[in-house]
Order: sequence, then C-alpha cells, then structure tokens
Amino acid sequence: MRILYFAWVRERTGTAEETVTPPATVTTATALADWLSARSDGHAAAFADRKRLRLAINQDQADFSDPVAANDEIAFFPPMTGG
Amino acid sequence: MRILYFAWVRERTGTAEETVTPPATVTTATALADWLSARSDGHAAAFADRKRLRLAINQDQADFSDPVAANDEIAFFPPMTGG
Amino acid sequence: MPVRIQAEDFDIAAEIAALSAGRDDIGALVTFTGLVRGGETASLTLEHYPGMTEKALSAIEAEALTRWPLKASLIIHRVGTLAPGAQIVLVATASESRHAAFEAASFLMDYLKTDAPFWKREDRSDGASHWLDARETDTASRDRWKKP
Amino acid sequence: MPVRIQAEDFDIAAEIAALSAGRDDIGALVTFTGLVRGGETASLTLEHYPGMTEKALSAIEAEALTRWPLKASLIIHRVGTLAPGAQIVLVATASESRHAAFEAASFLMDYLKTDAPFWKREDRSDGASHWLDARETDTASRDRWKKP
Repeated sequence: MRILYFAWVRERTGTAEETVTPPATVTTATALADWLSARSDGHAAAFADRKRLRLAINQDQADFSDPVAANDEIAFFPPMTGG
Repeated sequence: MRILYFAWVRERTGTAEETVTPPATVTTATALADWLSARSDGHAAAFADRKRLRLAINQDQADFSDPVAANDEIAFFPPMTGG
Repeated sequence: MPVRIQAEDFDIAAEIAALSAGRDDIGALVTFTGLVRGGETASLTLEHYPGMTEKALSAIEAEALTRWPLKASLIIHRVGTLAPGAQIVLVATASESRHAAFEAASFLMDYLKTDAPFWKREDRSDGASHWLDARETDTASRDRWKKP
Repeated sequence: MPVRIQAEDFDIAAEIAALSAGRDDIGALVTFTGLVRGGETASLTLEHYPGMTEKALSAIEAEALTRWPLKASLIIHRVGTLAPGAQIVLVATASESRHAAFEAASFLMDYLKTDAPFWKREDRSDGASHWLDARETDTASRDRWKKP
C-alpha cells in the first residue's frame, strides 16, 4: 500500500511517501489512519484531528469510511486550496 | 439646434448632422421629430416608426416627451448594439 | 480607470500589464474580449456617437466602481470595419477577490451592450447588408442588475 | 481543452492567441488570472498532487463542457514558490455568447479552488510561515453550482 502525504500532513509525518503493509484487519481508511498513527509521534500528530483531513484513494477523493486494499495509492492531506 | 443621426436613421435622412431652427411651437422631442419628418421623404422614412427610435439630448439618453431648446444637441438613432 | 474608443486593434497582454504594473494588491483579474464571428458575416462596421459614447462608458464604469471594490478597470471598444475573428471590445476588472472581478466584468458588458451608443452594420458574404437589431435578451441581461 | 500544471510563468496573450488561432466562431472570450497578493505575504508556495491534480482539473473542465457550449477552454496552474504580484492561475473560456463564457470561467474557478489538490503555504515578511486554510466561502461558492 502506497501512502502519500501533502502540505502540513507531510510536514508532521516527516515524509512525503511511504510504502506500508498493514495487517488484514485494516480494511477502511479510518482503520488505516489509526494504524498509521502508531508509526511515530509525527504520524499521531498528523492524524489527531480527522475533521481537518481529507483523503484520496487511487487519486479520487474518498471518505474515511471507504474500503482500502493492498495495492491502493492512498493520500492524506488538508482541505484543498487551489486557485 | 444641432441634430445628429446615426446608423440606419442617418442612412434614411441622408445626412449625419444638420443645424435647424424649428418654430417656437416645437418644444418637445416628439414635436421636433414631427417637424423634421417634413424635411424630406428620407426624413419621413427615418421617423416613421418612433418605437424603433431612441434619442439623446445633449448626449444623455432622453424620451420623446422630453423638452428641447434652441441650443440643444439632439441625436436620433436605433437602439444601441455595442459590445 | 480608462475608457477608450479606437479604430486600432488592442493588445490584451499589454493592457493587462499596464493595469497591474507595479502593484501587488490585485488577487483576481478578469478580462472579457468580444470578437467578430464569421459564418455569413463578411465584416462588421461599428459606428458610434463621439462624445456621448465616452460619457456613457465612463458612467457605466463609475457605477461598477460604486458596486464592487475594484482595484482597476478598463474598457476599450473599437469602431470602424472589422473582419471575422477581429477583436471588438475588451473589458478588464481587477479586484482582491474573484467574485467582484467576475461580476463587475459581466455588469460592464451587459450595460455596454444596451446603454453605450454603438451600432453595428453587418455586411454579409452574399452581398446583403443590414443594421443589427438590439436584442431583447441583452436588455433582460442588463435589467437583472437593476436595484429594486 | 488543455490542462497544465507548471512551475513556469505563463503568457496570457500567447495562450489566448493559441486558443483562438485560425477560427472565427468565438464571439466571447473570458480569462481569469489569479495573482499573489502582497501585504504581509513574502511568498506563496504551492504544492500539488502530481497525477491527481491533472485528473481533477480535467474532470472539472469536462463538467464545464457538459454545462456550457464552449468552443475552447484552458486551465493553467502554477506550482512552486511565487512572489507577490506573480500569476498563479489562468482560466480561459471561449463561447459564442458572453454569458456562457462568464459562467463557465466562474464555475471552473469555484471548483478549482475546492476540488483540485493544491495547497498553499504562506511565508510572511515577519518570518512566520503557515499553510492557508480552506475557506468556507469557497465551498459555498462551489456549492451554488450543484444541481438539485
């Protein structure tokens, strides 16, 4: 599973990208966020307030309740501010 | 009194501009249009359908019921089509 | 906030550059360019009322400035005979925020269409020639800006 | 109907010329340019999600094309570090009529603000640095386009 972080989420986790293999119990984005939070204090800080986070699964906007699978590209980031 | 014509009104009267001295009874734009209509067949054709005409008095949009005076610049033209 | 009537073509990039030169308080810049469409049109000839046109455009622009917090604005309108594809009119509005710039540009165009003394004669490729009628849809577009 | 993400600046005039080159079916062309405002901002750094950003912008543009009869459209968005006064984004729309061009450009900007994966970090002249929050007014602007 390829995980990407952007903006202040990236700054908190300390990495832009990591490849992980979560346990089989991680079937949703929420479960994935919980599991990633345990990787470091920075990860915990990044995932502390889910209301401030958005995510994409395979480059499509998604919800925390959406399912995630082994080969997915999953990105976590703040609300978008283009333009 | 300086009279200006634009677009097809100008084409019908055959002139872009003329200086006229109407009688004292010509006190409104309607009366002026009636009086100008008698100047030529072209003028009559230009003023035949007042609903298709607009006018300006001293470069401000005006109505046929508005008063006209000796030193005014009065223009007759079709509805505007800029842009 | 210039208003210009001219026969010559205009350069959008140069006009925008002049509008925003040396300033960093503009967050949003909207331009509208009107062009001569082809098809059966061989050329379009624009006539105006010198003096009154400038006055009407300045009044339209002044009204826009009372309604939106514009940092800059510009109206250029060409007159004379123009071929298909030619630029007719440029309206530019600059503001801190995009909504003001979009709305003001749209407002300026709607008023310009109905309240500035320009007239268009279309010469068609089949040799026919006629003055374009004002469109009721343009009057309706302007009237949506009228205050109750 | 190109969508481009680039670090380099863009030339509005060249982009417009490319959009309308060799055609005479465009009656109305609207451009929106977003610029970095100064004041307390020393620079703005734009980050994006390569791959997803292009996909999101193409989807936004495709939606605009289903809603308005556009002859052409263009979205250019810069990334990287930009100084006050710098151009950030260009949206251009071309149509036969002005209302379609104005509305489509406004729609593209509203969606781009909320639905394209860009993030902005502001470095301030006092040395402070922070990521800009998304604004609820931008979400509201986007939502006015949602169909019932």
